[in-house]
Amino acid sequence: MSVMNMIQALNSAHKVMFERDPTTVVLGEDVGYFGGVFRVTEGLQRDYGKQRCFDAPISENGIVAVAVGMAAYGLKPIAEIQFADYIYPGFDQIVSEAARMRYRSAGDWSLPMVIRSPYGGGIFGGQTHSQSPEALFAHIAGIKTVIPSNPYDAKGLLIAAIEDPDPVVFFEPKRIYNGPFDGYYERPVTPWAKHPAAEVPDGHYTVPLGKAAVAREGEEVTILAYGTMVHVALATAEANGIDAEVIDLRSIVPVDIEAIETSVRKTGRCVVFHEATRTAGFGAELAALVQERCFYHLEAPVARVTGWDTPYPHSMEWAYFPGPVRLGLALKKTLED
Amino acid sequence: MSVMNMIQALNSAHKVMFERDPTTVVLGEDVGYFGGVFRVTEGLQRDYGKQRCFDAPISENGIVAVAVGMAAYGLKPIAEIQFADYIYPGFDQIVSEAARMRYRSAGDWSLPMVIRSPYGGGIFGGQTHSQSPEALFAHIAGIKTVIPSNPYDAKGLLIAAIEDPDPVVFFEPKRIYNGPFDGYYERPVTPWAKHPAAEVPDGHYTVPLGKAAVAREGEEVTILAYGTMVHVALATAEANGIDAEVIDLRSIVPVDIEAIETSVRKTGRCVVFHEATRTAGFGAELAALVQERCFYHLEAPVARVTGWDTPYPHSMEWAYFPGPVRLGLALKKTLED
Amino acid sequence: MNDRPERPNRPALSLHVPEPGARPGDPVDFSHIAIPAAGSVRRPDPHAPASETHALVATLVRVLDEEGRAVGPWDPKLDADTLRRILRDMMLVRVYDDRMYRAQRQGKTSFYMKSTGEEAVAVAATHALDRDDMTFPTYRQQGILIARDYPLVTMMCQVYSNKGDPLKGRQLPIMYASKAHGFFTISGNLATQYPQAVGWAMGSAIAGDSRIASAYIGDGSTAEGDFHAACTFAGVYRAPVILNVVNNQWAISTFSGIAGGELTTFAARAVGYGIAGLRVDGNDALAVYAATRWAADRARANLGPTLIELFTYRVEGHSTSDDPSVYRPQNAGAAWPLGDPVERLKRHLVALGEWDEARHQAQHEALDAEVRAAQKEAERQGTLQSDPYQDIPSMFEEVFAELPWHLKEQQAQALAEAEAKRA
Amino acid sequence: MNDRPERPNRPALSLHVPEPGARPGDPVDFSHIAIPAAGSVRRPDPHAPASETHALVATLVRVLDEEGRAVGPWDPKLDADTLRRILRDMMLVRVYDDRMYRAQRQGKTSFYMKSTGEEAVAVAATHALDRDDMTFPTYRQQGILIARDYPLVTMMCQVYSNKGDPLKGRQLPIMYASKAHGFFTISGNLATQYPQAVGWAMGSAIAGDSRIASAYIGDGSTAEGDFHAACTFAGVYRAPVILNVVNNQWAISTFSGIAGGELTTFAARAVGYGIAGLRVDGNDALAVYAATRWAADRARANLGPTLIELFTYRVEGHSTSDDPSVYRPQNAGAAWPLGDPVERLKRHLVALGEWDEARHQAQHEALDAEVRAAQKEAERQGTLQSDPYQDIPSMFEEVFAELPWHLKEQQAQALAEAEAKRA
Ligand SMILES: Cc1ncc(C[n+]2csc(CCOP(=O)(O)OP(=O)(O)O)c2C)c(N)n1
Ligand SMILES: Cc1ncc(C[n+]2csc(CCOP(=O)(O)OP(=O)(O)O)c2C)c(N)n1
Ligand SMILES: [Mg+2]
Ligand SMILES: [Mg+2]
Repeated sequence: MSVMNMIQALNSAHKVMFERDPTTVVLGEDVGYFGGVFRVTEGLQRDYGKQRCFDAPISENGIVAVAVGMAAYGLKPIAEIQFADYIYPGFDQIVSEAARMRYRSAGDWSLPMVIRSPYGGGIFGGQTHSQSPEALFAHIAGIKTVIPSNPYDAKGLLIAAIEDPDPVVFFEPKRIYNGPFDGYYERPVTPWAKHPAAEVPDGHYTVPLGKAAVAREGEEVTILAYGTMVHVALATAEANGIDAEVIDLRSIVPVDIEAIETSVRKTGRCVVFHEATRTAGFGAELAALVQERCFYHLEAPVARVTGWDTPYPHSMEWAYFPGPVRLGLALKKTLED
Repeated sequence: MSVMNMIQALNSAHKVMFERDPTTVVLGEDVGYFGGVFRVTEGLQRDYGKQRCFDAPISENGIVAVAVGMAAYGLKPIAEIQFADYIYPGFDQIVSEAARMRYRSAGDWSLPMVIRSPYGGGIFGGQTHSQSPEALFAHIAGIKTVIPSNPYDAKGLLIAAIEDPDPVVFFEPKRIYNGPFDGYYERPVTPWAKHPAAEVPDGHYTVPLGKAAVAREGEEVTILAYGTMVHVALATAEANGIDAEVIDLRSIVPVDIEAIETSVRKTGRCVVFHEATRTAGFGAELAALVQERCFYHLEAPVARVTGWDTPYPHSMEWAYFPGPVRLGLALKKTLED
Repeated sequence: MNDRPERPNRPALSLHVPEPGARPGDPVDFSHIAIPAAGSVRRPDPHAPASETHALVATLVRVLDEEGRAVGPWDPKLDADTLRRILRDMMLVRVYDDRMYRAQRQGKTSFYMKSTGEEAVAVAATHALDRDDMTFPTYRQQGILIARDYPLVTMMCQVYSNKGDPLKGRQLPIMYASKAHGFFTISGNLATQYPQAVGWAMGSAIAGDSRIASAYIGDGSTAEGDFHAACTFAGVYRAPVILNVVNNQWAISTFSGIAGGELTTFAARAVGYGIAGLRVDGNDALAVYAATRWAADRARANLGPTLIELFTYRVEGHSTSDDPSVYRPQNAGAAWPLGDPVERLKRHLVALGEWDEARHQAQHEALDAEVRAAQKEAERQGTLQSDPYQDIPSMFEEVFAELPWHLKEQQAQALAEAEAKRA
Repeated sequence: MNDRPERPNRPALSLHVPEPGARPGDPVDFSHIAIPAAGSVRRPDPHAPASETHALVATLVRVLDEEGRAVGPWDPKLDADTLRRILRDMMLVRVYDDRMYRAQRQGKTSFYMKSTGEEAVAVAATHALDRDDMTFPTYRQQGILIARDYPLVTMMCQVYSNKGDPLKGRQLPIMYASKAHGFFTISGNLATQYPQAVGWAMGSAIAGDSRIASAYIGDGSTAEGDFHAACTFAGVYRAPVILNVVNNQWAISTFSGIAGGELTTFAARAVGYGIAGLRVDGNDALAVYAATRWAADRARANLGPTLIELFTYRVEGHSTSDDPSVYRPQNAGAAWPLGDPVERLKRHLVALGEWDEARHQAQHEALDAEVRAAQKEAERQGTLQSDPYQDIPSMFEEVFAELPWHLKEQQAQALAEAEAKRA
């Protein structure tokens, strides 16, 4: 056990897997000697050599494509996309290739590969260092999509993703790399050290893909969240004295439908909460699922609290970010309805 | 007025605009001398010259990118992507560039451009000539997405899209290019000639973006559909003797929320119907919207009838395609609930 | 056109749109095609610096001369059995193509693509590789499977999407896949396989393996970003991969000028990436063999990739969905000055005294009979028209290794729907 | 690693991963950089076939020699006023960069990027274009705006995301945009502007206009598919565009070898596309000017694109988020053998008798005062830290030309939220 922030936990997951499995390989822009712009791959090249961890040309398309090829060969590549906002040049190789390979070859090839990428806003990154494109991947059959919210999960989920026989897109909310940001941006930053989930085993363990966690038990309303928003949800419930049950989905595909149903059946109310733009976001899927499956338990419509349907504006970051005020207003309305 | 199938109507839209507006330009794979693999651009190069309509290298990325550049210059480019399944290499230029240009330049640049693409299944095209990726575009702020269901609308919507000051993704359900397919694949194909919407004005007219049409009035249940599915919905209602109101959305962004609310308030029940894979499809957005806005009018959960969350399999096309049986079962269940 | 300034001193620009030399109705004219004499191109050492190949990218490596003799430094000096095997495989590809094309025309399946005139680029190249090297083909290298003895019946079952289809009816006809035969699963999306091959080769290098990869792409498809990614990564990491460009001069209705073919050769791209490059007469099986072997030796010596342009001609339509007579002169293929790869290899064997017209005829008949027999057997397992692969539960399998809850639910729903349809 | 076959006769492969010559702690060593003498490279006619430039892609067009004389066929023979103007603009860029860097360090904004050592590639090139040609820059060509007299205060307001920011606080600092100044809106996504520039130039050609486009890309970013699309489309349609590659040898922490720089020059890519290519000393303002003018003349004559590699060195860190001392030797930039563009042009003017140390010093002070005054004025309109652009309704504007219903609703919601925050 060590106290780790999220970067350290992700770095530890890499090291554990590099030790256990010689077929694991890391590639991406600046991941080698430098250790990645967020330092997640720090020390890998130094300790395991350039054939296990190396810099890639600035071609997200190429990075994903050669990772596909390496996985087809029999390696377990872990590709870093420097920011999720830059994943689109690799979109075709993810959607048309990585996601389809097992199916179209009827199992002759499978692709145990992970595409990691820092994601989300809250660091004044402007419109091209702040995006949350998870819904685009959720819509693609054949891809699993995972989003951790704390160091313990980050390490366990990343190891599970690396060990998973199918391609996994792994988004790391960069705003909580160093501390569990609760959305109160005016307050001083809390480091992970004070958070129980910063207690991370040094060795191998997994957090299973497709299983949610109950981040807070509650009776009045269910909040479905993932990543940074889990912390915002917890803080908002607290601040407003609302007895919310906060479900940390951890994976969005497959999503833990049991956990969702159990909670919503109990509370009868549901707020879906994410940072991505609203229209056709993953919150739409969650709202659709909840009303399909818990309709007769619902006492109010499922509400969505999300980023706006605009790019992420640099100077108005906090007016864009779905923080405690936006969530608080929606919770109150949902409880009144 | 002439009787036109959808291809002829789309071709006519091009010709009307080529006549009226010398800044309109068409580019795409095989669109020039040959007139496009579906013949939508037939005759344009012959009649307007190679500088107005020309073949492009096989680079969807390049096609979108140079269209962005041409629109930035001041032309109105209409880019054809040969199949919607091949739009992904151009995804970055659409999402990060076309969609963002007006916003990020605070209006200094705007991009009046259209990206047209044949889409959807039902022609035994297998997994890479059958996809319906509209939800991916609906999630992107700054892009309008349009899907016509008949020749009259196809022409009017395409002209509106070309005249629109913002980038429009225009998906053409290829299964209904030649006739209004109702999902009964065992039956002989009906040509457009017999359909009232095949009466198409020869000259200029528009069908406004963002406005739905009531394809069938009804009292029992609302079916929200677009493209090919409009015809399947009509036939299913008929076959099952269900008094469904079928709304043809025509645009999914912006979506005609008034038409949706009006109908669902009236019927109290709603089935959302599309061919795309289900999870995080546009149906999720529709279901979310309907339950958010019509919750207290709903007598049953909003149901989704969609393609499966798998690639589109070649030989099991009709087991994949959301046909009248799938819709019929869902309608019955929704009416019973 | 908005805010166009007045600049009287500047001449007006105009857009150049390349146009092929001949359209329907025009006479076929290949006189602009420069054809160096067989044997005239030097052969650098496979271990030489890449730059030594750069003088060759505008010429054409050719071995078989007009009389069917193998001449010059690129002659791979194959024994007669190997030559006969290559000839037989090419003939088989052609017979197979003809039968399957006809089957599609008879409505037995939805789609087919022939490789007529391009048999050498797949067959001869495959024989120059090790059996366990991995190939990353396009839809036009069915010859690789045939060269590696993939069962004809299974190929046909794939084309028919029937019960015997190893791909469970999921893929469009001709999108074969067989790991055991070193034939990567074909994608409907052009060019994607190219950088994947590079990744596979990088994997082989990382693992300290000795197997190499061989990738194919069409002239038209070189315009995709994937081509650039492949060349860039292959060069940077010296990946043991052969990057073949099959320049058959057409991409559906679009001639290679729209892919940049007016400006230089496709082999010249190698110069820009600083990697080895060769330009080869793709209708000359011996030249194809020799160039492939050269590139394979180089890759195995850890010296990295070679870009090989295989210059050939698409004799038939793009696919069964295409009619080339509406965009190019009829029978352009017959006039192609580099001839037919089958005829040229046949003439060589005959010139060697290792083959004759009678044996050729007999072999053709034997292959025809073999293909017909295979077709019968395949059709016993159904066709797309009569009895396609239909297994509802399987539709949901292999999306992932295991079915998640939502696919299980959808699987059940699909079964209920099938039940309702029967009712 | 699975199913790896036993092949004792084949040697094991291994992956080559390029590595820069020196890492922190190592001595700086640029001895491998070949530097041809100024004036030694011939100058083809701008109307010559592209292939005539191909012999030049491995050399370096240089005009200013070690003594500050302008020599050889590429000397653009500029008058002293133009030379002084270029010098002044480069000096201003440097002073501006220093002030804004400092402002970021003081917490007044979130981010900044300097162009130290690369001033010539933006400034000199811009002066070689017409005022109404359109440029498609990266984030490192602030020199274009300065060369076109964009107001310094407005630039700073953009950097501060304050009330005066013409981009309404939407863009990261340094992502300027100004149509009126022919400066295309900068994207955070690398390389996307490159094929857009080609499209703009195609548009100009289609419209019969005479304006051309000039695009920039970094060495690292050439690996993106957009680079390939740009070169392909520009070549095919002979687009009137200048395709500049600023090879400053670094992409954040990654040296140019990872983009293919170990294998050949970036200018050599021109050979592969069959387009004109030049390789230029990017720290030599006269060489940059001359090459740009050559390419502009060529483009205006409807002869198509030129790829220009501008060979330079990124003297400072990638951005304020970067510390280069952790991945390369300290002060590598100071040892760069091609010197400093400002110093070199200054020496030239001095050698001509058109400049002297005192004027230089006075100009530096005047520019410094100008920038400080501008900064004060800009800061009066706020900084990101103290008083950023804040206008909730505007956040929803210009997503589309008109607000659709859902954005209107969200706008109202955002206003209600702002209200609740105030409460
Ligand atoms: C990404 C993508 N874009 C477009 C297509 C449609 N398409 C299929 S084959 C083809 C032409 C390919 O030409 P070429 O690469 O020269 O190969 P050839 O058919 O001549 O062997 C096109 C445009 C596709 N399959 N994938
Ligand atoms: C598509 C994309 N991928 C990655 C990044 C992150 N990134 C920003 S700058 C940079 C390095 C660019 O290097 P180069 O092209 O050489 O330009 P330079 O910074 O040296 O001017 C990277 C990787 C990005 N902005 N966009
Ligand atoms: Mg071709
Ligand atoms: Mg650089």
